[in-house]
Amino acid sequence: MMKQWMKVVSQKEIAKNIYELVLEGELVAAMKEPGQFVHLKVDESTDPLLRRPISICDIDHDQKRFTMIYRAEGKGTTILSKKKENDQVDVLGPLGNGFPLNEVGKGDTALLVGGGIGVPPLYYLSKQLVKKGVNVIHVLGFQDKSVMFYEEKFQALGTTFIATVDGSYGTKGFVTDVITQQNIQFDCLFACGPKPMLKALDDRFRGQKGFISLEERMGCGIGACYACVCHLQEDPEGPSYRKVCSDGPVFPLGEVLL
Amino acid sequence: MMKQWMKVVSQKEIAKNIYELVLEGELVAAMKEPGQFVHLKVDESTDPLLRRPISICDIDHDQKRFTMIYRAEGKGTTILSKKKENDQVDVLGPLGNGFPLNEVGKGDTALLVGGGIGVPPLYYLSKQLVKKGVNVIHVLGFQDKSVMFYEEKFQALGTTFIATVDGSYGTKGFVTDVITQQNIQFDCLFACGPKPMLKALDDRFRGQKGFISLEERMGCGIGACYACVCHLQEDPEGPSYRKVCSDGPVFPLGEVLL
Amino acid sequence: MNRLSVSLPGLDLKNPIMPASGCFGFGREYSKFYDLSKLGAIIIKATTVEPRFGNPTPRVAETSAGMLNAIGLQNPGLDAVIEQELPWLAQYDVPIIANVAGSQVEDYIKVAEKISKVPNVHALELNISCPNVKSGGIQFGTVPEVAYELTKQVKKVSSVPVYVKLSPNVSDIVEMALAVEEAGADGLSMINTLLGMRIDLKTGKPVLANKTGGLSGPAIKPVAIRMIYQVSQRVNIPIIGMGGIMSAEDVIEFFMAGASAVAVGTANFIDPYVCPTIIDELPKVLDEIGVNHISELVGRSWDRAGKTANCSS
Amino acid sequence: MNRLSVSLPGLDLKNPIMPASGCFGFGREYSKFYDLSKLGAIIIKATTVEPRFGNPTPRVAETSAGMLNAIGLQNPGLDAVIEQELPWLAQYDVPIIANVAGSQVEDYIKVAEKISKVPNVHALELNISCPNVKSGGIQFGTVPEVAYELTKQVKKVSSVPVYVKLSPNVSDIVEMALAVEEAGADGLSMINTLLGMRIDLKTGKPVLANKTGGLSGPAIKPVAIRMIYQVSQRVNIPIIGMGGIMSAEDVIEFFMAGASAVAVGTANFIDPYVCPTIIDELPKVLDEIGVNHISELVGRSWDRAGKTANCSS
Ligand SMILES: Cc1cc2nc3c(=O)[nH]c(=O)nc-3n(C[C@H](O)[C@H](O)[C@H](O)COP(=O)(O)OP(=O)(O)OC[C@H]3O[C@@H](n4cnc5c(N)ncnc54)[C@H](O)[C@@H]3O)c2cc1C
Ligand SMILES: Cc1cc2nc3c(=O)[nH]c(=O)nc-3n(C[C@H](O)[C@H](O)[C@H](O)COP(=O)(O)OP(=O)(O)OC[C@H]3O[C@@H](n4cnc5c(N)ncnc54)[C@H](O)[C@@H]3O)c2cc1C
Ligand SMILES: Cc1cc2nc3c(=O)[nH]c(=O)nc-3n(C[C@H](O)[C@H](O)[C@H](O)COP(=O)(O)O)c2cc1C
Ligand SMILES: Cc1cc2nc3c(=O)[nH]c(=O)nc-3n(C[C@H](O)[C@H](O)[C@H](O)COP(=O)(O)O)c2cc1C
Ligand code: FES
Ligand code: FES
Repeated sequence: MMKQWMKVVSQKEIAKNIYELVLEGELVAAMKEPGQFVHLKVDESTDPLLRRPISICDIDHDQKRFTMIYRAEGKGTTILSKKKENDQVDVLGPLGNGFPLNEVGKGDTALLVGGGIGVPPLYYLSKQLVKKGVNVIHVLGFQDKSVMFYEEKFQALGTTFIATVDGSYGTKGFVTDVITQQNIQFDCLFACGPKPMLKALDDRFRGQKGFISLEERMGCGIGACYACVCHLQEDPEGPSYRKVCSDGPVFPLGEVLL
Repeated sequence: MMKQWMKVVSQKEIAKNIYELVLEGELVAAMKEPGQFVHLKVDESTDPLLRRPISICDIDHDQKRFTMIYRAEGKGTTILSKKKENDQVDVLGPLGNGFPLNEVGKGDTALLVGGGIGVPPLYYLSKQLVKKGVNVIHVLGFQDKSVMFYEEKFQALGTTFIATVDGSYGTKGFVTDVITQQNIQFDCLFACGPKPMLKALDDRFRGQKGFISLEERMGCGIGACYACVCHLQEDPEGPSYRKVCSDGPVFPLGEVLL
Repeated sequence: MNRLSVSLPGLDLKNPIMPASGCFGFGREYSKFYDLSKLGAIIIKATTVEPRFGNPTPRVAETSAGMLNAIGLQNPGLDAVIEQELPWLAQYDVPIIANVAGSQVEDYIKVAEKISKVPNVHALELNISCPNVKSGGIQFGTVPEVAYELTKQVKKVSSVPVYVKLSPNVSDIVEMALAVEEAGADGLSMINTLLGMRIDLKTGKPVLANKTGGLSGPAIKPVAIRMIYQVSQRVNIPIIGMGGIMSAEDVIEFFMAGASAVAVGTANFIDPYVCPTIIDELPKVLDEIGVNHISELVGRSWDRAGKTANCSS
Repeated sequence: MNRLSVSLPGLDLKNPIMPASGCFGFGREYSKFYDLSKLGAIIIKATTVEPRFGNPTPRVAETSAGMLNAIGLQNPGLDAVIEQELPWLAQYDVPIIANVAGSQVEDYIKVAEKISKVPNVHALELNISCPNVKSGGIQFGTVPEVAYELTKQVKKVSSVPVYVKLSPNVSDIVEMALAVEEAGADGLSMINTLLGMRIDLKTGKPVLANKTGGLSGPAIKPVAIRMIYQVSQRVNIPIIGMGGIMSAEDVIEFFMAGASAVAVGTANFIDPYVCPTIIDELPKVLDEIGVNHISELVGRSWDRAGKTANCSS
């Protein structure tokens, strides 16, 4: 966990308003687990004031580079999308606890389910799993074809199904529809995406082995401000809690209230 | 008077924290009088929020370019100083009423007195006067040698005296000391610089023909907000006033209360 | 159909965008940038009985996402406004809201009575943020009884509807709003500036000659939104919202909070074209959020279920 | 000589920089970035009698140069703070200021009495910005009599000096300050957050689940400076200043306004190293303005000549 100015190696719009940004710096050495994130200050100005949490999508330790993929939507990400090669970005990270790799072993089947801008962290996860000899199946959901990305990259790692809400590509519908239709079986589930998607998966597969990555609005990103807490399923009204930024963003299926 | 994104042609640090910035755009066509200024937004951010008034130092109508010289000191000018070639700057201008050229004619002697970052607008003024056949004498004051600029450029147009407060270059002392020592005579005075300097000149030469350019903190820069008003000498307590931004920044000697 | 037209007491507006008082002078300067008839209305600079020079300079200071001003009600006085400024504005097809100020109730009455008779003045906006010299400097804008009395007196003499402009520097904005509503205000205008200060590190003295000044700009927008949200659910008169509006999106946020029209202040200094730009952008933003007419948005954020009273920190 | 040391009731500080309550948890997270002994003091998160989960999420929203929060006083409760957090903090050479909160006077008394006996707690900070449930939700922080009574009660039971943290959401901050001073407060802490709101254009609903939240960050600095300037000239107790501090220059501005120490809140989220960075920068800035010891700056901006009461707009 450190704060550093990192250099922009490249920035590309890889789908409609979806950017792939590669940054370089010493901080990469500390990046270990897939599913961790960085907290970015897009500008020195006080407007936007807060950092933006973005998942780590890929890591190249040799070149001290990492990749992130994000949607340019609001004020901060729009400014970020204008950074060019050799510009500097203020990065705090790596933050949070990622997906555990030791829960699956060689020959096991892992189902990786991603929705929209929840897809990126699954890429480095999948690479690591494949390296371990795990059999990976990807089910990726997008709004429509125009915002789809990384299909081939995932394909290169394992079976990959795409779902689009409007049916403009792959299966029409949600990722859960694909899982049902294809009757996918797995030893461990890994998922990242919008809350309704995670909730559907959590409801359906609770009891099985699985891990989901959450999003919440953040202040500090390091566990100090209590902005990002969620209740536990076992104590839905009580004072016990988890912080998405520092206890998560990855939690076991069934642990936190969605 | 228009608002336009102008292109940075060049930016150079020409003395310690003193920058020369050349901008290009259609707006230049509207620039007429020496002593007018532009109102710049240094950034799209809301912090800094306000525009910055900077004098026009030189104009090249053919190339649609103008030059400004400013000191990078506070938040806004520091950001401005980081603009590079081909960056865009949001310019509102030209604003205000500049130095009148028709008050002197061929063969007359004009004394141009500038202090610090009040020097720049005198440059285009001097060029225009010289073009008319006016004999120009420049007396330029700086804090010290390190922040001095454009000595040769002024020298090329007419006799030029430099004063520095610490004596590190030219005469030690103020511009008024030079005028006294050299016993400079003139048909018309033109001055721009810090208020104490203008006040000294106004006190000494009131009654003679002369024009001074004022600085005041501004809101709108166009005459609408009443931020930049000053009293008249003939009515120092009353409700009559001048707006520096739209009635000035140039006023006849003896008109406004300093 | 005009998707932006709004109808408020005294004001049938082609769109709900108007420059805020004090940020547009009497329109002359901005008329060089665009046709003032494009505006929904114009709120002119505060008018007092006598001409005023205002405070010494510096009168403005910059803050993060905001600015402080201490102009001090500089204006040419009631007679000059009526004889020179309003007739000049009459050439444009735009209703005028006259901002009325003073140091005692009598001042307000005098200005309100006379200025409300000018044909192109369609409404008054009572600027109650100034200290009342007669009651020992207590602000009209912070004591409900004082605001009530002032509003009542002005209503008696005004020939046009009266909007009272509330100061945000109060413990209970709803109480102030209810007081002036009860006194007969036809509408509210909120918010005026927050009282603030900046110090110059070099001199160790306040940047403004007047020391304190009014904070405006994007910095205060969340305070404005909160106050409009609170007040709009408790009163039955419309609100002209303002405080940090820079864009069409900001306008939408004010409508959702409960405003029925908006004023744009500080943003005019950053971009002289901001008002017509917002007017042009609004239909596009309405399309994006799937709304036909802007008035449908008024109070969309309201909490119809009840009130929460939690500690925010 | 230590140019930054300051001495306040209960607090002998090596420097006047402390993290603000709620923006630093109980220090554990920031201890991974630097040695907490570097800090002048630490103001810990508000502690209540029972553990609290706080408000539903989203709890934060961004604004121009600011943020809104509605955490809702989440904390592990008095016992856990005393048994787990404070002993952990005792390993550092840094005095702790315990921020005390509650919904009724009895809550404050209970927390204050017990927490003030913990050895490394050198002072209390009374967080009076919460609604008092017993008096029908009226805020402790906006009614002078209520604040007076609370302060008086807490003073009776506290073993350490008591700083009262004032809310800026009042018509007359000086009146509030005088009331708590009279009740025996040893110092003031100001300002807490301004009440604000943001609306999500897509949903039409407030961004925060709690609807309104507290505005902090650079946006509110001019309000903080103004209030400290006004209050410091009227009370005889020291002020811990806060509200938008991001840099050493900001700290100087607070001292000139009348603060004797400062707290840094929101800035910790932007830069976890901000407190030690400011501490390191301060001597340089003191050199630039030619000042030997930071305490010389306290109240440098004060107006010794008298008061002005002009209308700012
Ligand atoms: C752990 C984590 C990992 C994430 N990884 C990615 C990723 O890999 N790619 C990607 O595109 N997005 C990711 N997000 C979402 C991303 O943080 C938001 O899209 C982004 O902050 C929006 O900023 P903005 O400037 O576009 O929006 P604005 O509307 O300007 O944001 C205003 C404020 O709201 C917050 N905010 C808005 N939307 C979200 C959101 N969905 N989640 C959290 N905070 C939000 C912003 O951080 C900011 O504080 C992640 C979020 C979290 C919590
Ligand atoms: C008509 C006019 C012409 C000018 N021409 C030049 C020029 O050619 N070259 C040059 O270097 N400077 C010039 N100045 C001064 C220049 O405007 C200020 O130096 C600049 O605004 C400071 O901005 P900042 O971001 O450095 O300071 P900050 O401290 O960030 O400024 C804060 C606020 O104070 C205002 N301000 C600060 N100092 C001044 C000042 N001296 N005059 C007016 N406003 C100020 C800023 O505009 C801004 O609103 C001129 C000023 C005026 C009024
Ligand atoms: C320079 C300036 C002058 C102002 N003068 C007046 C005034 O004369 N009367 C008034 O009621 N409000 C006045 N205001 C307040 C504005 O009308 C408006 O309420 C406030 O600035 C908030 O809106 P904004 O953030 O869009 O500027 C003034 C504001 C500024 C910045
Ligand atoms: C996330 C957050 C939580 C806060 N929690 C508390 C709290 O528990 N008790 C309190 O007195 N103030 C609390 N505050 C207010 C701060 O202590 C401080 O007074 C305020 O944020 C202004 O300072 P700043 O602008 O530097 O943040 C909180 C502020 C923030 C941003
Ligand atoms: S974002 Fe601050 S605790 Fe998680
Ligand atoms: S700056 Fe607005 S009137 Fe001159």
